[in-house]
Amino acid sequence: MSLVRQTTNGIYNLILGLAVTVKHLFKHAITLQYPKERWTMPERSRGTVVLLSDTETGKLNCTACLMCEKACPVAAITIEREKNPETKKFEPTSFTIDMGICCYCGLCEKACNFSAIKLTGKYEMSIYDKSELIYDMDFLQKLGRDVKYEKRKRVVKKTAVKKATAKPKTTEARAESGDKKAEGTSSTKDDGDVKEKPKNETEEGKE
Amino acid sequence: MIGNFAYAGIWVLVAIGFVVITFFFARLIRPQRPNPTKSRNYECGEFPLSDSHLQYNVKYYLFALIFVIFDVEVVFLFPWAAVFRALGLFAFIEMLVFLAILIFGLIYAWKKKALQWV
Amino acid sequence: MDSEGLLKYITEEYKDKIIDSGIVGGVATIEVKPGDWESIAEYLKGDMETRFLSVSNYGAVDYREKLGGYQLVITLFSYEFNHKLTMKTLLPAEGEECPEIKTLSAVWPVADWFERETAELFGIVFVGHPDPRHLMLDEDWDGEYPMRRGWSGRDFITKPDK
Amino acid sequence: MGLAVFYILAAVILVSALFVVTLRNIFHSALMLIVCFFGVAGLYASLNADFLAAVQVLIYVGAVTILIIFAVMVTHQLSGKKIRQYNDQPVPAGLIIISLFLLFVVSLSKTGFEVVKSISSSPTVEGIGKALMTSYVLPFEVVSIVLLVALIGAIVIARKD
Amino acid sequence: MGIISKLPAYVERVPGGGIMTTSAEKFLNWSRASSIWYMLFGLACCAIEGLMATGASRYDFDRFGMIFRASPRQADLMIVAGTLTHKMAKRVKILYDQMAEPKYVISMGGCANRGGPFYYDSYSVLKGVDKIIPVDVYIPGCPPRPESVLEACLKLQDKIKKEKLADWAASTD
Amino acid sequence: MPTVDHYLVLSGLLFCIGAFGLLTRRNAIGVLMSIELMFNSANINFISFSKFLTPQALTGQAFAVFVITIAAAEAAVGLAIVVLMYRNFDVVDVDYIDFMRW
Amino acid sequence: MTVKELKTEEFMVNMGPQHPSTHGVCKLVIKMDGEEIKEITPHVGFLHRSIEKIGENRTYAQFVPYTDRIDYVASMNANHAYVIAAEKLGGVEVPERAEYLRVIMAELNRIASHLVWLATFAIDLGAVTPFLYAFREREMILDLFEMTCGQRLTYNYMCIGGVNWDIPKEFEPKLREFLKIFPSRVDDYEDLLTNNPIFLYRTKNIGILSKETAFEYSVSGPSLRGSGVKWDIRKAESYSIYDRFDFDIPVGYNGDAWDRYRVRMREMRESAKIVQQAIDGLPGGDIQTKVPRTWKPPEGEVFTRIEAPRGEMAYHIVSDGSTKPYRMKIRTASFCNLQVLPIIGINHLIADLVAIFGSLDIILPEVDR
Amino acid sequence: MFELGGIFEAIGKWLNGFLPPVWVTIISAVITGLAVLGFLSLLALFLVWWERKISAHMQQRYGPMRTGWHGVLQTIADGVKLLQKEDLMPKDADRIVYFWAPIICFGAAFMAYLVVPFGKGIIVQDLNIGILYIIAITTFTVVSLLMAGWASNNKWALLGGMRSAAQIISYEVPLSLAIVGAVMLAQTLSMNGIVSAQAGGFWHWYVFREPLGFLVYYIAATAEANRTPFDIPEAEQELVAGFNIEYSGMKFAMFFLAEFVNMFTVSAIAVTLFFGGWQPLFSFLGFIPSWVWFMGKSLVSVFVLMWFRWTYPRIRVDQLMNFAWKFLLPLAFLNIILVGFGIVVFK
Ligand code: SF4
Ligand code: SF4
Ligand code: SF4
Repeated sequence: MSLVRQTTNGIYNLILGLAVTVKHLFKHAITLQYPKERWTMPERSRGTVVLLSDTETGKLNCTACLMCEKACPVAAITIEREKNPETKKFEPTSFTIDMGICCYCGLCEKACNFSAIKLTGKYEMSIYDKSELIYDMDFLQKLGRDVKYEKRKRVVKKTAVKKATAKPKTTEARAESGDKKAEGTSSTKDDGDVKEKPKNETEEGKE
Repeated sequence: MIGNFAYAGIWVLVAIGFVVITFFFARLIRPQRPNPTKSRNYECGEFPLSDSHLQYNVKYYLFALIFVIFDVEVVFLFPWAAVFRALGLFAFIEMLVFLAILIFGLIYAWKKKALQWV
Repeated sequence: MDSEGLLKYITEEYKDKIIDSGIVGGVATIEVKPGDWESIAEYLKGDMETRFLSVSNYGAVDYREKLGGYQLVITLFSYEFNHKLTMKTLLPAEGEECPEIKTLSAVWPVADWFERETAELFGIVFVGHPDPRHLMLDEDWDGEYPMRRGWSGRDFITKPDK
Repeated sequence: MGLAVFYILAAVILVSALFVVTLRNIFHSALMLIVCFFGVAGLYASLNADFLAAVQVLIYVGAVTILIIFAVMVTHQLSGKKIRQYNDQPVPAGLIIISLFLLFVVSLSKTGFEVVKSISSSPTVEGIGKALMTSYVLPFEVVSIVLLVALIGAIVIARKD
Repeated sequence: MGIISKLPAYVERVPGGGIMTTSAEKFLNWSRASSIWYMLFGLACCAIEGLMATGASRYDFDRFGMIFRASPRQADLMIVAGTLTHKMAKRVKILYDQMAEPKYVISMGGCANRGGPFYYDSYSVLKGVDKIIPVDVYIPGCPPRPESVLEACLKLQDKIKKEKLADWAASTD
Repeated sequence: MPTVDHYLVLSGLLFCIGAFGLLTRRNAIGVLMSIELMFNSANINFISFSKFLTPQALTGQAFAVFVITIAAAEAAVGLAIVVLMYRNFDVVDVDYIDFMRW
Repeated sequence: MTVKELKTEEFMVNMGPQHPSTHGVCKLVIKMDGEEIKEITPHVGFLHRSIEKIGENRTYAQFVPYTDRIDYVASMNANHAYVIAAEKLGGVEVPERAEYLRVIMAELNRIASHLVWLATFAIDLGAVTPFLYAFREREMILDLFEMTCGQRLTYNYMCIGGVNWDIPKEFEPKLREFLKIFPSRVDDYEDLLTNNPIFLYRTKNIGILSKETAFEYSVSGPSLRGSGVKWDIRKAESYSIYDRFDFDIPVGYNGDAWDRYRVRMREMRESAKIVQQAIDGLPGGDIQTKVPRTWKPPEGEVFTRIEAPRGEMAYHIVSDGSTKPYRMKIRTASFCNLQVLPIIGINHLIADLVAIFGSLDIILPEVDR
Repeated sequence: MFELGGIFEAIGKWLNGFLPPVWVTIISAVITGLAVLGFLSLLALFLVWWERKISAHMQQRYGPMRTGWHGVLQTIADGVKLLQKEDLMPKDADRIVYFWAPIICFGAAFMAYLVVPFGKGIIVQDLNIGILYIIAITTFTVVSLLMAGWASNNKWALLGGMRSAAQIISYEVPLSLAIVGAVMLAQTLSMNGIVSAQAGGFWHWYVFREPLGFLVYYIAATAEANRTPFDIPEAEQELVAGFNIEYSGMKFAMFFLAEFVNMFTVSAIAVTLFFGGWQPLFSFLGFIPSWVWFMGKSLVSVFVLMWFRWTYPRIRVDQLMNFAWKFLLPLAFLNIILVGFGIVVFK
């Protein structure tokens, strides 16, 4: 008798499995059609590191205080600085980040008191040539140009850190800025209208 | 009659021809860059530990053995099935006897654990 | 038993073998002589009051600068009584020397890999280890012990002090 | 046309059969055996024995050679020591065989067969089925016994207990 | 054999031959670009993102015609996803060598690019996969987002689409 | 059209090849394969006789089915013996077994 | 006549380092007789990244990102293990809210980690679809993480003294929504697998790990609980604030692959329960205690452990009073769990080895570090 | 009007007008052969795409999207790419055997279509041993897999080859026995004969006469076509890729093609034997061309095979054998006896 029960049980469960898959066959796909659609990146997104410039003057916010360099766990940041004879303040003469070893930890952003360095939601940074992995100051500044942010107050108490907000543009930052690395992104561009997709309000919502 | 099977014979040639022509065509356009590692056997990213033309375990063999016997039996079933209705009960009983003997064989094999994968 | 009780029990039981004892970071800790390393391990495992059937952690610390040797640290643990004990021993060594000690892999099979790792990284020889091959390092590693302090070797780049 | 087909098939059969008995690698021999059997099946088909042609493929190719290949893999260490494939008497054996063949041809030339003009090709399956169920009932049942015995024997021999 | 690599030179002499070769080239390149089978081979954290998450429903490699093959003989693309230790590097080299031409490599994540967070103070990490095998596309990130991987694949497709018959079909024997 | 003689000569040749293999092979599996060849040559005879001598009765064909059956049974048992031989003596060499006289 | 056992040639074969079912770079050299496994020798270290060495050369705060890489499937738990150890070393108090957030994140990550395990386990057994379903749910968790800390895999979320980011305001509704639909999704997986006869055949009585072996090899986590040992560090040695939550510790009976599967499936539900309680009781307040930039813990050593998704994860940190640890030894669950594979895997077929390996839930960076 | 059966006859007649019969046979055989080859290639292209789409949608993905409309050109791209792939042969491989294995594999899959009735009058050769012919010719698949496994000189390949050989032969017995059931009902081995015997509405289909036989057949056929849950030979997670592990380029493509062709073959046989072949559901639906019925039914059957594949885990190799011998085989015997009784009693 138990054999019969086992068999019927087995068949029932086999059919149950089939039911699950066929149920999903008629559900909406949750796939992001990448080059055409993109997620709206969350504000805190920790992608490519950029240097922020002052919105009015266009100058880098960085005061070359070297805090980020010290904080970086992988020593990806190298800063050289010089004292500006006029203002008697330090200014970075070269600011490179080795994106080949950066681990996108965000400690540099946390260390900087001048809202000068930030991790953004940019992620389309693939390249053909390894030497381009080392981002120099100009490039970092270029990347940071369209990044919106709020100048951070000198935070005394470290609680409830108000984050600089950033709304990354979804289109190719690099292709737009038309810089040295712009070649070879045609297929990402020519897909026409790029839709922005909010992250799923759980897939159920779409059915 | 011979015409029927001539088709089969010619189809053999057509199939082989098709595949060989595809291979040949592929040969024309594919690259060929051999290197010593490439011509070694693949074994999950290591060089093989030993030659693999090795002597294999008996377990599959027993199944093949039993299979031969039952395959032969199937051969007898087909002509019987084709004329069964015309011959009626007698043929059916005959076949029952035939089947019974072989089912006995199956049961024997079962009991002897020849069907067991040990 | 809580840590103190355990410590008390053990120090009383194995008085003659324990050099030092105390509670470090909430864990009962004893220090033994390298010679007693294996025998006391066996006792601790077999003792019905302690029943240290499992090893929670097992490693070495390079204390050559401070204490003149390597310290082996093993944290034992009992599922039954839910108590743990750290046992330490100091293997005196100078410079590039490789100190020796009896293996524990016969007492706890799990110590096997821990010891292999420690052996290749610190250069401590575990006498009687059943399988003294490299565990983590390449098969053709040149035989130096990278976890020793101050080691440097093939394309090893120390993080620049910025 | 018929003759051409015959010669092609005969060539396939004989060449592959020769390979079967001469190839060093026993696995290759087994594969050549398949070719030979397939050729024989073709021959059957050309002789109006369509059922037998299918049976030939089914049993010989599908079962017997597979079994042989399995046996090769079970018993044969192709990698290790090379088992000698031949004994020392190919020449005497060849002579015996040639004389046997001559004898055969001579006797054949002496024999006359009453060839009946074959009329139409009737479907053979039904014919064989009827024959099995009527005139050959006894052999038919005996076959099942033979198969049973073979099965039991083979299992007894091949199993280790 | 790769005769085709020499073909364009002859065909182009014929009037209209240039168009023929370019369109044939286009077609062949298109086929290679849109059917990149990647090798199922992950090393570390990046493999979870680059191979598993990208292959899963949300990002779906299959949309690009990319499916995984476990055997390097049938794979076109090796995604080096993760930290490459010296011990593993040898095996990766073997695997790469065993792949059938034409083959491509994407180096994914900081570790594969330059050693990543293990660049300093690590005695066992190889600092960059390009030291052992040629790389076509680098993706910075730690780990890169699945979209970045898709973007790199698009870049790779672009690269493939620009290839010349003579380059990939030429044989060295 | 080929005549019955054609088939008989073919089957004779096949038989001889099989016999040759039987005599020269030392590998027991090789011997079995040769035997299968000889079975086949017999079957060719049956069928050609069936076609040319008794086209209506199908006797030859029915017989051939039996022969195939026997051949299969023989192969099964024979190969089982080979496996047994291999198991006991670690060889599949017929000469060697003959020498052992078991 | 005595019939000798048929001598078959045992052969060695490399399974890995590139093999679909070793989940990364593990190499098993197996000795096989036919399809039966006679001996397994695991070779590890293909992912040995010398994290312990690196730990000696980073400040305490700088090491947090590296903990993410020790167990990349459950980075939050790995973070948690480290910060607890460091805090204990330096005697740092953690604000209430931060503790709650840590628990929420750790438990969510436990679910995510089990989902990855389920996905790979299912695919090991040949069922592809559960893989994609499990990853679908995992993406939902990753979304939550991403909106909180900006990364999908390497979170660097916890810091010594609290957590780095407070949750954004969309977090809570999303989380509640996830918690609402998650049980039904688990039901889907169970429909596909749990009682499927094929699945039962493949996992029942396969790779039985007895309690004794489990103790000897210090197996921990769900693999241990599958053998019927009710042992969970969250309860037994309650760290953080786990004593405030009400949850069960699922255990198995036989210690076979199916039991380990069941334990993990039920653990996912339990974790969801904990998250529910934590989010309901989430207090306000600070998320971080101020820790100086150059943080120097006092000289001493500390040994702490937590229950990571794969079992016990422990840190033994020796401090010499400077900004960098003197020695950091990391004990991970997979390192010990993998060692039982040669014991429980033999005399099974190669297909079973795959199932057993999958059911142990080994991830290689944890073994190699 | 849309019946295609007449076309072939017309071509035959036309050829007969000016050629000797031998040439007519050869030419028409070649033409039909090429036509079937073309059909099979298209079919395989479609099936591969379809499988990818179905699996994708079952998993809430899209599947191929970027080559043509919803990726319809995907398989073409795959094929052309495989054409350009380097062809590898390990140096220890058995060259000749290695070369012939894919040919035989594909050939065996292709040869079966000699007797498949695609529609009323659309059958290349209605051999009167039709169904037996298919069983016989497909045994070459086993041989080819063994050859591939052996020749590659790779342990995984060898394991895969042996496994698949053992699997296919084990399932062949219940498969043939299930077919015997249908033959008993139809009293003929010819494929067309079997289809005609089921004429006149769906209740005449043999699936309703011998449901047990159908069950046995379908399970065994799933195994014969190497589909999950019986896809042991190439079990990715265990054997990396099974017998074709060393094959690349076109040779691999042939195995791949053969797999999908085989899948359609077993479906076509299932339809022919148990679902009335090209017969319409009701006789008044006869205005729909017969080949549409046939293709429709076969594709449904193929869909079910795919559905299985994307739902179930894979069974273990010993369980697979046990299942064939200890469960399916007795069931198949029972089926024959039941059908025999039925015929004797109800005549
Ligand atoms: S994100 Fe981290 S690793 Fe990268 S530059 Fe900033 S601190 Fe350094
Ligand atoms: S980026 Fe910020 S922390 Fe770094 S040097 Fe500039 S101002 Fe200082
Ligand atoms: S780049 Fe980062 S995420 Fe990728 S493997 Fe390296 S450490 Fe892991």
